[in-house]
Amino acid sequence: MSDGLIIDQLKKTQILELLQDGKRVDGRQFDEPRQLTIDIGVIPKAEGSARVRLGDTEVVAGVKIQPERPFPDTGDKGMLICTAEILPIAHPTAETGPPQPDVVELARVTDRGIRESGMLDMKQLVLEKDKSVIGIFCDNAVTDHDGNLFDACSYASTAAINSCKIPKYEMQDEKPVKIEGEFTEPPITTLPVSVTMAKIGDFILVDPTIEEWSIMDARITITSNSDGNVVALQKGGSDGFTQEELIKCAELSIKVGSKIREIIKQSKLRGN
Amino acid sequence: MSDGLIIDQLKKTQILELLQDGKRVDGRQFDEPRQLTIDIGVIPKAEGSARVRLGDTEVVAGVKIQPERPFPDTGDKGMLICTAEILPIAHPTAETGPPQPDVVELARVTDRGIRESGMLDMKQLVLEKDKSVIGIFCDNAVTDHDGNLFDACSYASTAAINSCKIPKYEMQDEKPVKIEGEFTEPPITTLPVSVTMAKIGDFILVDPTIEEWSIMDARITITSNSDGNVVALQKGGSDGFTQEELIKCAELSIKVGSKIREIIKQSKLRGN
Amino acid sequence: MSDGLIIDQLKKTQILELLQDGKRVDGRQFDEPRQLTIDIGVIPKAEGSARVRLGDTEVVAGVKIQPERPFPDTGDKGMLICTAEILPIAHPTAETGPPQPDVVELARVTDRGIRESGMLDMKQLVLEKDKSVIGIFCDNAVTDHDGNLFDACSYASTAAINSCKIPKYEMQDEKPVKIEGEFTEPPITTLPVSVTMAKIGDFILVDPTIEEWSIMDARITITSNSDGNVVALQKGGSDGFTQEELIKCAELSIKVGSKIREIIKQSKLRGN
Amino acid sequence: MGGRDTNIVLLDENGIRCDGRKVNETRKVTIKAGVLKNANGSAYIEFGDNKILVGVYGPRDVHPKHMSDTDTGILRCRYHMVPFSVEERKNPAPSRREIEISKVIKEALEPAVMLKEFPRTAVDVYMEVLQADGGSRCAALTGASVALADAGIPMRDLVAGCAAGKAADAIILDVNNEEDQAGQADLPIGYMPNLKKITLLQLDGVLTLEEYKQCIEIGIDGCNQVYEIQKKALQDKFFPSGE
Amino acid sequence: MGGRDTNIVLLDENGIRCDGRKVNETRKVTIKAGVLKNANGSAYIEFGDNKILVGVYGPRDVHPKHMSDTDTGILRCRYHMVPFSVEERKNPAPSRREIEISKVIKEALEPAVMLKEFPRTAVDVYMEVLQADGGSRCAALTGASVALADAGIPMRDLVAGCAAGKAADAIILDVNNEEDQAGQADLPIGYMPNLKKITLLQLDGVLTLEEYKQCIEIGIDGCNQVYEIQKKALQDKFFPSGE
Amino acid sequence: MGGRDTNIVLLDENGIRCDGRKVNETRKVTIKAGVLKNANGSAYIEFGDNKILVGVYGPRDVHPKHMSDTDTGILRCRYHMVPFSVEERKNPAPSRREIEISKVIKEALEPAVMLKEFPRTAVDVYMEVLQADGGSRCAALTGASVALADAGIPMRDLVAGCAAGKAADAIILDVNNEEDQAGQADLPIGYMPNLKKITLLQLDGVLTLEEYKQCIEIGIDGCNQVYEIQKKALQDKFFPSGE
Repeated sequence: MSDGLIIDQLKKTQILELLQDGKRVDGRQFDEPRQLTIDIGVIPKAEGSARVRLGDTEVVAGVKIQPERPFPDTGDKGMLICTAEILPIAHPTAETGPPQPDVVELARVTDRGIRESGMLDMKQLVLEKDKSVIGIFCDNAVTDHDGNLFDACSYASTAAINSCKIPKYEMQDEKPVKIEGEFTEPPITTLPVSVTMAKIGDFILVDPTIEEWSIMDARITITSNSDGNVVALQKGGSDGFTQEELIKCAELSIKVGSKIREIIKQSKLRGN
Repeated sequence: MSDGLIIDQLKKTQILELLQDGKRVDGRQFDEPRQLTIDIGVIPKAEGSARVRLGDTEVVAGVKIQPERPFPDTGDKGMLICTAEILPIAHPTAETGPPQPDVVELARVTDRGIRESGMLDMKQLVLEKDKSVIGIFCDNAVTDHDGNLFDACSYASTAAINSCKIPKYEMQDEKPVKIEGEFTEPPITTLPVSVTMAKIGDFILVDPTIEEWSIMDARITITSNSDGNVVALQKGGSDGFTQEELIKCAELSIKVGSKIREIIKQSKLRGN
Repeated sequence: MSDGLIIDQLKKTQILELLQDGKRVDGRQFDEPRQLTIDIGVIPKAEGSARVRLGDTEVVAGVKIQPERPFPDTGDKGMLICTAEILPIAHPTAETGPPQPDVVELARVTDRGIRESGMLDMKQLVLEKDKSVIGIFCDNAVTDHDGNLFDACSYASTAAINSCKIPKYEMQDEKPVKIEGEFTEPPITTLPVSVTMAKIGDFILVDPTIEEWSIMDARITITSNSDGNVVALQKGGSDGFTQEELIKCAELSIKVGSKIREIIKQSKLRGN
Repeated sequence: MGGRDTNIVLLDENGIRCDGRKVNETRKVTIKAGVLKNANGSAYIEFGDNKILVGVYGPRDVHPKHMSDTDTGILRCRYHMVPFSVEERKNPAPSRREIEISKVIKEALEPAVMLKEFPRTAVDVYMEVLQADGGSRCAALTGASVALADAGIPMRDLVAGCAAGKAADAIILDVNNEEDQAGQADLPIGYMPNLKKITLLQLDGVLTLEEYKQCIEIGIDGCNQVYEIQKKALQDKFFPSGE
Repeated sequence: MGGRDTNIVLLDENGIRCDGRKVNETRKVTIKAGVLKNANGSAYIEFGDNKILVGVYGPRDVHPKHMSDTDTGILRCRYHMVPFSVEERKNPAPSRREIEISKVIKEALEPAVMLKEFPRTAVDVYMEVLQADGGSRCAALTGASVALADAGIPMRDLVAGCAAGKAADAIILDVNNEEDQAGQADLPIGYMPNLKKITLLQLDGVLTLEEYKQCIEIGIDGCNQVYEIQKKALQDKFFPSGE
Repeated sequence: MGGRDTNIVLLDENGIRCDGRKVNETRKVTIKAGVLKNANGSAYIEFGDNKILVGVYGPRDVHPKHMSDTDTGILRCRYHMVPFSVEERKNPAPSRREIEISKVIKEALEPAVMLKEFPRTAVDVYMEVLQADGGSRCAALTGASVALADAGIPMRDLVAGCAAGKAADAIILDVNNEEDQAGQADLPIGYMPNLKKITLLQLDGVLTLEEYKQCIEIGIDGCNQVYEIQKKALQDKFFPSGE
């Protein structure tokens, strides 16, 4: 571990020197995310799906939709759950077994970004109040890990939910029965998009690679919606941000997010 | 571990020599428990609560009350569950993670002392037979550990349950509905009180400290009720008791227990 | 581990030399299973039970029968679940804790042998369609392990289920109520019997001991039914079989299985 | 136990219990030592309707190493019920009840086992309840003592187990399942007859001080009876009547 | 939060909140340092209706060894709610929410702790929520800073915690439970007042960029107020007024 | 399988199956080697509607050390289904079915891998089923062989997988999901075409001895076809047509 630290120190010094010259290791601008490719419908048996490649990071999201019994206090809304796991194929250090805290955080931040944005109008996903509602499960599987899984999972989830088809159900004898072959569009209200920024020294870098991630001082993930509002946020890492940096990060997130949102929209048009 | 054992041996020799002179390390009589302080209502949002300090051992008990669906064969009685956990703040050796056998034993002995005494008349805790009953959950959190957690959890549980308020429920459409602001007294029939004794050599010591605990040969926890009957018992440790010792321990438990019971009663009066 | 391997190599060489002379370590023929003893009814409180001794391997199977709510898509059939565990008394290497992959395989192969044979006519085990069905749980406990647990569990399960008594239930107020003292025979259609063979070098040995098991190249478990058909199969071990070997193994399994089936039938007659 | 229902007559007008016994009579106990091939020691005990198989392994190395003790051997005990041992099928994972009973039995056996004779190592005692009745912890403890002796583990004494209790207002010996469910108190006892020490003692239910004393008295009597059966089992194993 | 129901008046016509506070007012905060006997450092904090006990152990050895670091100490944090701390009784096993909050608090404390001063060892911070209200993570973080200082762990600064948020279309300080449930946004903040760095920041809910800026502004104000109470608690412990 | 319901016509009067295939025809199989950046070797396989991603790591060190073997390398395999891969969303924790299939695939690959060439180390094969159809274990095994070869692990042969079975009283090749659910028998096969050895074989369902022989015969034919596609995938990776 000590050896690892020395190498990390050397790498950090090198990366910092480059940053002082205005350069990132892979030649990107500070506020430039990596190449983003989104393919929807890659899992045809799922009700929605998307494969996202963000540089060399790859995530496959699949949406499963099924009727659920609602919780006692939320019988007038559908259910929405997003998860994330790092598959062991994704990286030599990825572990099988119960999720480590970093994976729990990844899943919860992904879920929060979708949920808190109000992306779906959950009131439209009720089959019969207090009896049966539509449950939407969006699971993200990280298949290749080159850093910034937060954003890759955010884009995969948003693209998969945005392009899903909701099977039609009718209540018969108090039970939901699927009407084969009939679907409705999901009640989308906004498209949430997260942008993650690393702080290295005094520099703020959009969409850090795994190399930048390993030596960053702190990070922040800010999710914005179609109206340019901030809807979710998560600070991480072993340093802090100044007030000015936080405002700059929010502005960056909204600016970069609007470009990403276009790519997500395009992916649905191309997929249909 | 070997080093530990040598120190334990030295400590044991020293404690035994003192005992032969009729003295305990902290100056107490053999049949004298440590200073006991009980504050009730320390967790106002819980339906009942108590903080117990027994010497430097501290436990907080909280009572939560909610309607429960009864098990098929006990539809004519309320539910009562007591638990105990040693928080990691309580001692450098306390562990997080699944409970070790000693914590399982602590929880089960605490539960048994309350349950087997018939402290609560469970028949009075039925909302509708076989449909809905009152569930009483009394959870003990050990916050500082200086030995004899059995008794500290016993006193905290008895004091918290004794002073709890039971919310009123009415059955509406076969479902229990809480009547805000209305409460009833718990149906208390007796106040169970445990007294734990350590056997060190041929000496029987009431309420052992963690130091005495670490070198004792065996221990016994005997719970008595308001009528001076024995209602629960647990022997532990790597030695046995003679028949005479067991009778002496029961007598001691009843005698010491009656004083403790008064302190528990006072705590309720003071709290109201 | 290296030492272990050297001993294994020596043992293998020795066993192979014997096999080339047509001999097994314990003097059996290649196609000869060990002495099989089956006692039924050894757990009188269970609805069915059997103790099987196959050489020095011993298994006790117990059948518990209780009404169950069926799964949504199988409301017209009873439920059947077979399990297996290796008790820690069975062998110095047996572990407590969650089952290792080899125990999971043992349980699933045991279950599959019974289930896929259609041993029980599950359609006859319905109390009320979609509401309540008979659940049959057959648990195998390995108490002494001298190899070939697959077959010992197969025989114990078949013998225990074959000789079980199904309590009578009547539906009252949509709930199943047991009629004390009344039983029916299980709806047996066939008696599945597995035969496990080890491949060592080019030799195929029926019912390997733990010693043969430890040095075998591969193994195969083939279950046949009363009609002499093949109903379940599991290949294991770190080598493969030729097409000809697989046909020979199936023939061996049917031949040896028919003798075992007679012993299972006799055990029921003797038990009644 | 205070409020448990009872529809059965636990004690009739002639002082006969629901299973035909007198108040101070134990159920039938049979023990066979050395019943398993692989275990270093073993015993099979039937105690009323309890059927329990005990296997002992050790002294053997401890993994991980730091769990061992250079000054003494350690005893590890597991009381476990197989799924079909009880009325309603049991999940095979150990319950909190089984974890507690394992600990109580361990502490009941430790005074009898000369642990200092095998430092750095562990002896494992596995008790498998194949069929459960009232008093299974006493039965398991009784069988475990025999299995430890069968394994040649040096011991100061055997530990014999038998419960006393109260049902239908009478003090009774060796509480069965119905008496445990519908009775007033159950006091399981583990006892070393030679050393005259009680090494296991628990209580569920309500007893006056006087009743408590009577229970211990009668329970020790029961343990002494069980002890004779334990010795017989070891004699039959090591000095079979054929010799 | 966008669609949460609200039946209560979160803000009345006079700008007074449901618990009587003004928009820029924190709840009552009291902190006592050094409340536990065994822990190396400790603090008890009441932050509104939050009641949280924090214990710190260390620096101490790390097991297993390979989890330690020869160049630096490590900080381990556990945020945990006892079963009776919330409205509906909580399972004692750590939830995913508790795991995430533990990680977020750890990363909020790390910038303040001089980890390099105790290489090869770990400092454990255990936060036990005895009674929960809105803002329990900020309260736990605040108490943890005091407990670390009480334990004598070398620190660059204290971290003070306080949430900002939005309810009834107003920007408010120190969001309580009702405002968290029925409000529009909750932005918990952890702040080092001397170093002027924000080390904890999360957001649930919707804010315009302008509102976001206001929230951070008002939140830092709140943290500065909390910081004074932290310093007072340490002063009371180490320089009691009697001296 | 004996009693499974069937509402669909598994085989029509012209001998055409429900998905349009003849009895001795496999589904469409496509394989691409080298699809992951981080893994040492990888493959993506579509086998009918199965979509499976396989990543191979190693040979690499084994932790804990005592799990390694100084005489031989070890192979570790994990067959895993992602939550959205099946009709009803699956819990991400490995099921008992996945544990068994992982073991069966491991033992099907071991005869092909020259484990002695990398003593003390392990090779990990992770198979992730993104979309499941009938025969996913054969598909995963097929993909795993290609990924192992892509990683440069020394191998004696590739293992090709394909199931045979019985539906509508006919012996069929490469059982799909409907035929698995409503059919009479499913016999998954793993085969090393050069060494002519069957290394994976399981059976669910009822077959006469004669049908069993036919299934093995036709199954080996299927594996031989799959083998050609495996070789092609490796050729495309290592000798792309552009050269």
